[in-house]
Amino acid sequence: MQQRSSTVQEPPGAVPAYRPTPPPAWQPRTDPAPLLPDTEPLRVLGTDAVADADPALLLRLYAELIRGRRYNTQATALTKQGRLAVYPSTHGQEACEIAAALALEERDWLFPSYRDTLAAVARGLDPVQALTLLRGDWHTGYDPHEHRIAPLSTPLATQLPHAVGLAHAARLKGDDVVALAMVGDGGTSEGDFHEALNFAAVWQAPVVFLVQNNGFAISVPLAKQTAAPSLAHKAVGYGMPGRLVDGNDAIAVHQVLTEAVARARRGGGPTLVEAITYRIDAHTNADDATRYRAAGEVETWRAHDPILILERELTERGLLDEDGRRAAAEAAETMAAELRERMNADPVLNPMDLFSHVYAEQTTQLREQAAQLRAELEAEGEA
Amino acid sequence: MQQRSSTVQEPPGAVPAYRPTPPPAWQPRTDPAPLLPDTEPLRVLGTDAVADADPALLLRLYAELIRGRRYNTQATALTKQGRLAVYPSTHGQEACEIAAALALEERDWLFPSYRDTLAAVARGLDPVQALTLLRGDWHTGYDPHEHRIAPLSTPLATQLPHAVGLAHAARLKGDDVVALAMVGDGGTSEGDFHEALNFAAVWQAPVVFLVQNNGFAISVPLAKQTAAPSLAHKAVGYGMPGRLVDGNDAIAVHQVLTEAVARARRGGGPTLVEAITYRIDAHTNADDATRYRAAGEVETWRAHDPILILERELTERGLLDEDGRRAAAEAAETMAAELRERMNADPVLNPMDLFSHVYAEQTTQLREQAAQLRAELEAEGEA
Amino acid sequence: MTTATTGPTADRTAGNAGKGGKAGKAKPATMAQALQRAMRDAMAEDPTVHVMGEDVGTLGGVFRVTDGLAKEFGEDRCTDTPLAEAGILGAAVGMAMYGLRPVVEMQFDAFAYPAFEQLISHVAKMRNRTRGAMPMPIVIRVPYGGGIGGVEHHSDSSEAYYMATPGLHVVTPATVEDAYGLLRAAIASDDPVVFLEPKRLYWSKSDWSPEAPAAVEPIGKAVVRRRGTGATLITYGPSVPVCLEAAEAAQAEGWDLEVVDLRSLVPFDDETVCASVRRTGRAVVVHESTGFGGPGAEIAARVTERCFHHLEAPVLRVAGFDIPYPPPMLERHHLPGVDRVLDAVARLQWEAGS
Amino acid sequence: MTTATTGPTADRTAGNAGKGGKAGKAKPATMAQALQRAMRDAMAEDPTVHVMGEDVGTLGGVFRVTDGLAKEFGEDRCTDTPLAEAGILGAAVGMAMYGLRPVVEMQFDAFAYPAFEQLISHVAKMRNRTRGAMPMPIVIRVPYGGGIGGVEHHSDSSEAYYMATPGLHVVTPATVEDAYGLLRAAIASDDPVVFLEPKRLYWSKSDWSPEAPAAVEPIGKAVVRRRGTGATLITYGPSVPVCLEAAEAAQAEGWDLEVVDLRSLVPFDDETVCASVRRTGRAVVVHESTGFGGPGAEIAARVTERCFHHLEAPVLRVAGFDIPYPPPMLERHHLPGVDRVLDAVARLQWEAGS
Ligand SMILES: Cc1ncc(C[n+]2csc(CCOP(=O)(O)OP(=O)(O)O)c2C)c(N)n1
Ligand SMILES: Cc1ncc(C[n+]2csc(CCOP(=O)(O)OP(=O)(O)O)c2C)c(N)n1
Ligand SMILES: [Mg+2]
Ligand SMILES: [Mg+2]
Repeated sequence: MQQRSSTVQEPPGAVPAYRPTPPPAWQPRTDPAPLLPDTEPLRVLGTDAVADADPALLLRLYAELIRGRRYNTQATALTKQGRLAVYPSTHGQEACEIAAALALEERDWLFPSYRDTLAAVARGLDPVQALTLLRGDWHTGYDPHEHRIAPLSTPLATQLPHAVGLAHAARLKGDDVVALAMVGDGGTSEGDFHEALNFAAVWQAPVVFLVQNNGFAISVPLAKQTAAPSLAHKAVGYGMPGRLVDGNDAIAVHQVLTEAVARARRGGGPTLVEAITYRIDAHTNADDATRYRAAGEVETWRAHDPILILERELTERGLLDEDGRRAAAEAAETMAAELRERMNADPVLNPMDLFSHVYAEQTTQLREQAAQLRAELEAEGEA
Repeated sequence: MQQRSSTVQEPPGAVPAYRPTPPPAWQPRTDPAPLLPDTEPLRVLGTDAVADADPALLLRLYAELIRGRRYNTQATALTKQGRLAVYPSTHGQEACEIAAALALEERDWLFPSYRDTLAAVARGLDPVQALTLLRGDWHTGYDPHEHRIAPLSTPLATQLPHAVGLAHAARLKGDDVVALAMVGDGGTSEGDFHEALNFAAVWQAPVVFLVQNNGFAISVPLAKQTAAPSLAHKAVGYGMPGRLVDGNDAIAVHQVLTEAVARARRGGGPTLVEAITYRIDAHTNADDATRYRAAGEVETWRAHDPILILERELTERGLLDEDGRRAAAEAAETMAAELRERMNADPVLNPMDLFSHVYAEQTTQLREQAAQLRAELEAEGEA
Repeated sequence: MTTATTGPTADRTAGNAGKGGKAGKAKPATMAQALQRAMRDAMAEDPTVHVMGEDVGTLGGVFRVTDGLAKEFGEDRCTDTPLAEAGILGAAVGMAMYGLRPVVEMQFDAFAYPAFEQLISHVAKMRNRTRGAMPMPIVIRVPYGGGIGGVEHHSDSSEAYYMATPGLHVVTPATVEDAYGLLRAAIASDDPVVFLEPKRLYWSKSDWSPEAPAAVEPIGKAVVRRRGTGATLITYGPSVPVCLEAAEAAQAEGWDLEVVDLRSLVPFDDETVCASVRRTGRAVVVHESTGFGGPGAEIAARVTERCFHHLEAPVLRVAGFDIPYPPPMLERHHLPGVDRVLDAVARLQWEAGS
Repeated sequence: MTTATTGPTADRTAGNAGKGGKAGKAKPATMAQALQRAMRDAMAEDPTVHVMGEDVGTLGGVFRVTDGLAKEFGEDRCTDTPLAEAGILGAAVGMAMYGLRPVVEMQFDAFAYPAFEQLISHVAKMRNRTRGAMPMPIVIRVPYGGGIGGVEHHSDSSEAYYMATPGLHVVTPATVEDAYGLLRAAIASDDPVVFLEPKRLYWSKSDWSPEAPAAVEPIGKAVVRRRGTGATLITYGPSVPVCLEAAEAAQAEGWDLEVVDLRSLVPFDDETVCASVRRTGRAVVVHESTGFGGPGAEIAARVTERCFHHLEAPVLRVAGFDIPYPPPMLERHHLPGVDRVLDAVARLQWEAGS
């Protein structure tokens, strides 16, 4: 304790005229201007900028979108056949899902939310493995290290600090690995969003946060979620750049994410990207979206469909013809048929797995309980 | 579930040229410009603006600062005498503490953090009651409703959502009550800070958040806490105005807070205020600040002492003379003497209180346990 | 605890389970409807009651338990909040400070965890902290437990956390009638109540009448759902129907089982439970929550302390395994079912005793 | 669990408590120093060990347990984080995913609550979720318990929450030696360990030598701290010295008490505990945490299940009252002390039994 007598006890005498000084430690820490997002979401399709886009990339995006859409319809169909416990569709959001997957290098990591099975599949994950959680035979159906895809995160925004920690660890180790973490508009309200972005900025971790603003958190519209000018504006409060992009413009999302990933990789720190998009389907197959939104709103967004606007652009520029369309559709159909077939097979289950991975080594207690279940199963088998 | 066939299945035919449209739902929700704080913290003392300040208010602030400083030194002395378990001093931060208390009307509510006993005292709370927590005879030593001061909050930032909820409830009830919540720079990193500010903005709750940025969270300097241009810049991410003020300039803090309170009261919603200040003492009497900061830094800030700069201003303008100074010092001395004397009396303790307020009605279990303790105490008494 | 005033407390004993007390004419209602009705009636009677949470307004909650409340009472009384559980509960604390009675919905058990600090460090302690000056009449509704095929994080049984926290009441209904009565009592209580709703009973039915809700149960009273003499099954919430079924099945094997539905874990009704165990001399505690450090530990320990010389065998526990809640396709192996209850009953050392 | 390799496991039995095993020449070290040394040695041996938390760097922690680590290993290995517990633990999860072994410090027990969701929903479940592909070798150090005159929120005993969560190990040392050994073992473990440090023992001393640390204890083994024949005191952490003192005092009254220090609450060493209780026929569980739904409930319940016919009296519990932790001036009335332990021993129905 450094206890001094209060200033008031000083003898007054000749008081020097007080001239204002700024508080000693104060200095503007960074210029906020470059951190603020543009006022309009970035668009490439239909603008002059599209001329610079790589035709091969545009076609790749197109094929992936077609496949992604088909994946969504197929997975939804599987819920109706009882083959999936639940499916949160990304119909309408495919541009974000695909761009997120394509923006990353192989060594990078993807941190998907519960909705983002499509991004995982687009990154190369086997669709059946991607759907394990939603089929219900196990929680995570893949080894996250294999494709560097973290488990799909159901507790909202909790995956964001994981992405920060992983990116930070990679950087400490000298690996130029970037983590891309996905979250919904609703998820930005969680404390974990805040803490993750703050850690990322303080640590200058190589991480990119992609907020898919699809207008709703289940039934709650964005206006009840935030009063911010945009979600991207949150970035400035952490000292990182915020970018705003049309989330249905696949090439625009790809561009913004690729830039953010490159920036992170060269040590430039994290970026927050808000992609404006829309969830065409209900929240999940179990949800009834008519309870909270008008059909007209959905129709408006169908006119801004990510496939539609890319397809028109490609067609207009002569990059896509009937054959190209058919080839993409057929590839998607093949994927869907295979998925359907494989998902129609009952998964092989071993109830004893329940005890195998709780700890590295089974505790005595778990051994006892495993023995109990084994005995029960044997008795059942005999009966 | 609204399952439609994918766009790709549409027959291509004559494709209309794609012209960019913004995503349908998109519109800039608010103009961020007025939300952004000024780049320099607001100062009044020593600037032309001081001419507009009410001399009576300046003198009131002076007297309160003197009293506040004396309160800090007295409370610190009480820790050395073993009369307080611990004391987190606001030496150097008195301008914020006093201004926070004075900016509020009687019907308003103050939500202090663990450090802000002085703000509570300046609002009219009996100093002994304010120090109950730190003396250790009970947790909260006062009825919060009496002076509309919430319990001092030890878990950092957790009091912020309380302030929002209370302000919201008051507004729903039609009462024009404002809540002012205090938090430290470190506390802004907590998820509760984020969630509280977001709720406040979405609900347009009449609440003012005052961040005392005193440069440290215990030993952790601001640079390890945030990379933001300023903490006030966080406001824009919630859609509320952020204000930056010299926290040692009592009249400037008072002005910013008074404006924010008035704005909240007339339905204008919440404001985030960052006051740049400095903790001259160690974190608490138990802390050794020399482990993490240089003495020189402390000295720089002593030159910017809130009392010093106000005193000079008042003296220069002829508002304060030797007599005035003496009167303020004597009033402070009287307060300190009384506090010392009252704190030297052992508090009256009743161990049975431990069971009295856990629930509205004692459970059977607690009645049994209370009986056990009573028996023990009686046995002790006999022994 | 305060008891709301819609009627005298019904005497609920054996055989009364799952049946409406009085109104024979009523058409069946679900537990979800009874809960909705409890909130509706409380909101109509008391303007300080506010419902809040994620999707509770327009949507009526993901389980439709708050269906229609926003329409009837307005969005200020039944509010869709931003998606942040600590913020929801923290705001509720502030609202309670200003005299409101917030009823908070947590969407699923595991999504209540972000609010843990607010719950433990404020909700549970505020009354005590302020010597009674700031009571916290908050109800925290948590759909809990499994058996609905929910994916990870949608089937936790978190009651052990809340039980271990002084200052909270922990209440859970097992019948449609109790859902109404206990929730009314919880809302009327001046203390915070963690109100655990067994998800898989949401659609269970009884001929309880929403139009003439009979009794509002006081919090803290267990009830004997089935009389028996051989052993006592002590249980609550989603396991009550399992135990009643097990008791029926046990009859065939010559065991006459008593079933006690705790209804309230805190406060704990030692009197009813111990009276039963002293009568039967044997007891099994049954719950879905994991066993180790679970609710059954406290129940077994306190029953043993109080009834030691009446016990012919140790109090046994049938609980979920000590594992993270399983994925949907495996959950049936985890959940305590009739067979596992009967196995435990069989281990009650029938040879040794009376 | 993995055992680190600094030496053979010492045989610790009666009378060994609080004394260094081998190095008689060593000067006394405190538990805080032993903990610091454990981290230092682990960091020196294994570059993947990272210490992180609030004030752990420059300051060396508010209890100085991480003193000097930042200086020796750099700020990247011992990192002052922003003030956000969920963020700290969440970041640690990500670091563990990339192969690091984070050792997280929570500043005080109650300040671990903001990290509850990360702990329960991720740290505890990640290995299981991924079928072992993503282990979580994270140590969460939590200073816990009272007796230091701490103001509200600084003296919680939160072990019941962690015990009830499958996937976590819960470990707590009572001696300087164990502080070193158990923390080394915790850091070496591939599973997450909630490492509870009894604050008021931070400055307790022994002639344990930081220069030649003897044994690294495996996690999961209880130890008999004092041999006796009349009854077993089952305890851990801050209550171990209390029980040893009580056992001494009991001698005068003719009771020969055995004292078992659990050291690990999860996994639980049924073998050691039950062997002792079967020998003595009577048991009292002693801990600071509140009693209702507390650790003692599980301990009493499982000991009774396993040793029922060896018990001359019910297993009794001496615990903190079921109240929020008291303010400093009243805490002595709350904490289980020697007298309360002896009172419980007296109630072990000595007339009735052997
Ligand atoms: C912590 C937490 N709280 C609540 C939920 C329940 N829940 C699942 S999805 C959802 C809405 C998410 O909205 P948003 O973040 O916008 O993502 P979207 O569903 O639109 O992709 C909610 C509330 C959850 N999964 N986790
Ligand atoms: C949730 C929580 N985590 C940790 C602490 C321990 N703690 C007490 S004060 C403090 C630093 C607070 O710094 P700041 O918010 O800047 O306030 P200041 O002390 O500077 O007034 C810490 C870490 C706490 N009280 N609450
Ligand atoms: Mg959304
Ligand atoms: Mg500070």
